[in-house]
Amino acid sequence: MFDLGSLLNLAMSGITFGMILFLLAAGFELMFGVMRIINMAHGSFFMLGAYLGISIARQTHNFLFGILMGAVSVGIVGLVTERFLFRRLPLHLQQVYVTFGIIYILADISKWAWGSNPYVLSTPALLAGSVTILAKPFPIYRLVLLGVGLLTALGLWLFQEKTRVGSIVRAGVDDREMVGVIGINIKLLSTLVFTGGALLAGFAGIMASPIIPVLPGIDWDVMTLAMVVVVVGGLGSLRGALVGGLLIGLADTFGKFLLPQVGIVLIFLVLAVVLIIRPSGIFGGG
Amino acid sequence: MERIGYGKHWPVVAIPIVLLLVFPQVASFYSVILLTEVLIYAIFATSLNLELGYTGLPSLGHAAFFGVGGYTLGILIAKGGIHNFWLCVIAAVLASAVVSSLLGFFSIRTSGAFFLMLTFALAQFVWGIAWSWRSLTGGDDGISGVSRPTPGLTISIMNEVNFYYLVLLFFAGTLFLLYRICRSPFGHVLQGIRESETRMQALGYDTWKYKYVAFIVAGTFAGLAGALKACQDGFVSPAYPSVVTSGMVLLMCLVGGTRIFLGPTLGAAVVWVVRSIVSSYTEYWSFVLGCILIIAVMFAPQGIAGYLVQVRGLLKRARAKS
Amino acid sequence: MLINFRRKIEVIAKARKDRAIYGFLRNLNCKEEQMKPTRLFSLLIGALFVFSSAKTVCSQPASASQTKSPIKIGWIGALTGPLAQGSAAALRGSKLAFKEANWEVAGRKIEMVVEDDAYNPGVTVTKVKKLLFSDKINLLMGPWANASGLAIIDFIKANKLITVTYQCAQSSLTEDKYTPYFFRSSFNDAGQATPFEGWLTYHLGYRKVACISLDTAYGHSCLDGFKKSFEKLGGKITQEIYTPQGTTMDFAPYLAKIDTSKIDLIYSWLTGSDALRFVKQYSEYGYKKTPLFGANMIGETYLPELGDTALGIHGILYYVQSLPNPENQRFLKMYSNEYGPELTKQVAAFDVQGYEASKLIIAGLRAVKGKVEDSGALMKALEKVQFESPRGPLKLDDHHNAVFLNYLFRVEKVGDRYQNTVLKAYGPLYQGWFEAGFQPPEVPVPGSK
Amino acid sequence: MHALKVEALSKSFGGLQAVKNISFYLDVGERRGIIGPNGAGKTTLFNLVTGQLRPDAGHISMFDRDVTAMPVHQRIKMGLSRTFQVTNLLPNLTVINNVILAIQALGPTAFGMFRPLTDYKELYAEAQRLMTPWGLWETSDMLVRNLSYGQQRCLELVLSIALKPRLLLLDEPTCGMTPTEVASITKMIHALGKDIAIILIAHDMDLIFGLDLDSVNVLHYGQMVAEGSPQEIKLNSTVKEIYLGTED
Repeated sequence: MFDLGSLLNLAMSGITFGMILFLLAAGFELMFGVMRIINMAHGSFFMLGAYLGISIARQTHNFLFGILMGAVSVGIVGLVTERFLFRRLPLHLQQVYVTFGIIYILADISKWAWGSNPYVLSTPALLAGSVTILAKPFPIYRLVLLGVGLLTALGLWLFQEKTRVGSIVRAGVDDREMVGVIGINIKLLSTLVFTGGALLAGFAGIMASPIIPVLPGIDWDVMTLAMVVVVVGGLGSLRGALVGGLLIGLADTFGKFLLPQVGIVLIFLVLAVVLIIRPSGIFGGG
Repeated sequence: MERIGYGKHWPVVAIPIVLLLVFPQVASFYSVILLTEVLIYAIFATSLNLELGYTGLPSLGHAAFFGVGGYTLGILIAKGGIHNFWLCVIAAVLASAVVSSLLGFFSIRTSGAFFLMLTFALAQFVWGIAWSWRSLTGGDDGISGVSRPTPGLTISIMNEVNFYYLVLLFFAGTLFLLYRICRSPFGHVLQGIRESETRMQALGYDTWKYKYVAFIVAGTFAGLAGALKACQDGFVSPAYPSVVTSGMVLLMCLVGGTRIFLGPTLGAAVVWVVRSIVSSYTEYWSFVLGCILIIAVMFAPQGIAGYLVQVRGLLKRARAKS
Repeated sequence: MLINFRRKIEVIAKARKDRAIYGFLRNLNCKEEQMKPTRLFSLLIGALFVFSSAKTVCSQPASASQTKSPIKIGWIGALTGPLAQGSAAALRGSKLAFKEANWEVAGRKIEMVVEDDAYNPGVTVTKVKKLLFSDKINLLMGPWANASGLAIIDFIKANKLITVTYQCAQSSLTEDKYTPYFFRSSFNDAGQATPFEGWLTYHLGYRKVACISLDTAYGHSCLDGFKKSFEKLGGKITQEIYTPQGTTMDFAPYLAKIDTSKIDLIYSWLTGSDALRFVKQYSEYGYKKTPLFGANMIGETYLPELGDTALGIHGILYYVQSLPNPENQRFLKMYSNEYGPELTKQVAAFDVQGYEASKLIIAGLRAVKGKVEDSGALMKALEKVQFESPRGPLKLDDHHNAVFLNYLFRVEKVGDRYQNTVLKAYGPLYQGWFEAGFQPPEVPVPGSK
Repeated sequence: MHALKVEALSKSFGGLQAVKNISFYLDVGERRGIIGPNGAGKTTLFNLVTGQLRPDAGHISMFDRDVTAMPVHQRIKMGLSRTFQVTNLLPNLTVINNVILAIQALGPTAFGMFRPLTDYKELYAEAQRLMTPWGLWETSDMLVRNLSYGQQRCLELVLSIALKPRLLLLDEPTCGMTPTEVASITKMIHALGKDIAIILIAHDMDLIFGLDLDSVNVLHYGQMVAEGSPQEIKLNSTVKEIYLGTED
């Protein structure tokens, strides 16, 4: 049972799951980093992305288009939210409360639109099967997920390090006052960042949907996961999102494998431990 | 601000109390049950507001203590076979005090959004325990058969009206105590911390200590609310400490108004009645709640109570003119 | 009302203009240009109207000659929350039966008040109180969840409220917690259905089984019931794996625990999204060599989503859509006329359970000429009711629990459509049949030539 | 006995060295000004002394007691008190409550949970004594956020005095005020008891010479570049060039 093959297999499952969590948390971290807002509705964006993506993919019979549009349309939702709700709210906490209301609203809208049956995005044939690694079959789609996650991480890193907007984002993460001082349109920046964050959440949702069927209630579960990852990784740091995601992904996988009786408490145990050692998360400043 | 909800507004207190006393005599049986629930949630929300409105600590994990209170009472009655009402309630309150002092120790270090997430995560932990510790909590089946013990004086509280009066008693007591706390020096220190923690430190206050005590007090009263709810339902389930409950009570505070003492009570009434009524007509009740929250946050940062106070101010002004 | 709102808002808006006079008005950390609330308020009101007019308090127009007072039936289920899909299906079924009876029994109109308990037992208690004391119902249908059943059973007893549940399989409700006011037309999990699954699994020749079930009270009692018969007969359960309900995103680690070399069958009681995730990952991770059994796991609702991955999986349940008996065909036809072909494709056990619960009530009421007030007579009548349900012949035992046939089926692809095909039928099954040493005989599948 | 003794104090944020190896001491009752252009590390120095920031290196001792590791509130209890450059009050509380919170800070009553604050008459008397001279008593029922800027600065000072300090740190008490307001603040500082040691951060020289201080330190890029009596500083060449350098 503990042969190398199954261990590797487990590890890879954990990492791929961690990648989903990373995609999810990255958007969350971006939003917080620049706008100092906790987007409680992040799970709802995840859910919405999956629903929209699946519907579009089924209409157009085009897998990639579905994924693309799923993400983009959630980005648009984010844009609208930021533009018409947050702009009018001076306090960060008020914005948090609004995102909280959005959870309730999106939950019912999507229930009204898609009912309460679970939906699965059916992958094209060449991604459907599984390959054998050390005599253990491993789903191809998860490998794709792994690649996409790593690419996204790389992309975000390049964006942050190399582009001007990226440097602003990083600056925002470090010190938003300074951003204001060096004369950057913080409003525009916020809109961009929130849209991007929402888009990432939607992307996570649609990418995950072949493995994780979407149905009502998943928004709360996902929000919980996102929060745990972010708190563990440290608020406002993309590195934190990646490390936190992988850590929770692996902990979840191996925890279930080694001591299944712990069940749902497990990731919260991890969380508690991290917090006792480092109250501000692994990469959290201060 | 300071003045709002304070001062000598005795009618604000007296009239509702009279109404609450006569209510069961005139109203329908079900509305009594509904109002009992509202009162319990009012205790719950007001306790949260000690953190949220007065100390400025937005907690999304307050249901944890509600749950601890409920489960303690439920376990004592259904499994422990203890049928002394007061004993069970006191035990429940103490248990939630202990748990809140434990969770507070970790969460108080942070503030603002960080605090929100941390309380949320810690509450999820409590929920997870309630769900997985089957032998004690019965998992998601919860604990049934929590029969209401008699509070003495040979008064049976199985009768919903009597139970209503008992809850009303607790409600009045809780609000009185919390009101005194809010007006006391301690309460003002909390408000000071809400306004500017660095300033309070510069004045020589050990703010951590004050916040911690506030957190424990709030948790304790939340536990009382949970115990009463368990009594009413005759049942406890993991829904008690769930994030949905935390969200609901946060919603109540925000809708009612966090800077006004009676705001959360008002919010509890509005939210719970809306939820009960709307959910009888459509399964899309949470949509309505969501809209109410957003509208409240955007157009009434002081909540419904805030609006009422303003309207009163306007009336005063109108009278002054004429 | 809307007008009043508007006026109030205008007053306040005006007041905000001269903040200087009233200091405290400044505390509204809310900017001037935000004050266009009339639009949003009307929007909220609008939303309220739209959604409240949406559905569910349904008292259908009945035939002309109406003199007697209507019979009020309360229907409660988990219409929101993780199991909303099943509850909604059951509700459709229940309504269908009453519609069939034209919402009328013995000249008395039938009214139905629907309540949602959001899968929260506490709410169930409140809502049932509301139904009884506020809506003054004569009968109650439901609840859905086992926990909800446990939560209200004492209340039902104390208030002599005749209740017919269409699901709520918690075994003790019709065993040690038995009360004459509680009827169950669905099934009893650990005391009736799942022991049969164990019994049949053994008699199909499987000896070493790995079990995976939900970490909920329902999941545990299912597995216990299975174990009860299977191990008694001499089978061996190599692994018991419990997974959290709904929140298990990834089943890979659980699958990794299963050592396929040591077992000859995997048995699963997962439902809903968990079933979907599990079955998909079961085939992706190449476990298909080991046969997989499940009950609700492969209900027709999920077949379209599962696609090929579910092919060849076996199931043991008391209903599958493809049952050939005429009553089922009639039911499906009626269903499709009422709710359209799309929903009909998804008809599974839940829809039928809702339907037959209503059928039971109607039959009982007919027997007492609609005198619902005479609860004693009504209860006697309900006990005697026997009828042909879509899932085959149905009646109640002395503890008011359904007696029915069970079926072995397999997922097959017929044309471009996936379906559960019945292979064998057994029964009829009483609760506690296994303890009684009863051997369920194989019987011809109802309606088969 | 020294009111304050700072030894080789250093603090840096990321790359930026805000305070570089600063040492000085302050006698009981001594009044010292600290001047220097923006970003010279003046406020950082204050934050280190009060304990809002922890130093990277060096020692701080008050009244011959090492306080380097002591949390803010304990230092306050030892007789330290400060004002903030950026007004830092309790905006949504009334003026009177701001003052009372300051008065009771060191008293035993602060943890009282049952008696309403309004019952503590002695606090109100004390508050009146403190507020009346500066015309704040009339505004006592107003919310602080509704006070004029000048009044807020004045209150800032009153709060710090209410703590009965032995060592008072004033961070640009007059920054951004009209001449008349400056005058009143100067008056307040003059009125302080002679036994109170004061460190006063100022951006402009005039204030320094306005209130005959005993000595002046000049900070530049986190370093102490000059120390001496106001007169000496006035004539000091480096100081001149720093200021000429920064004026335009």
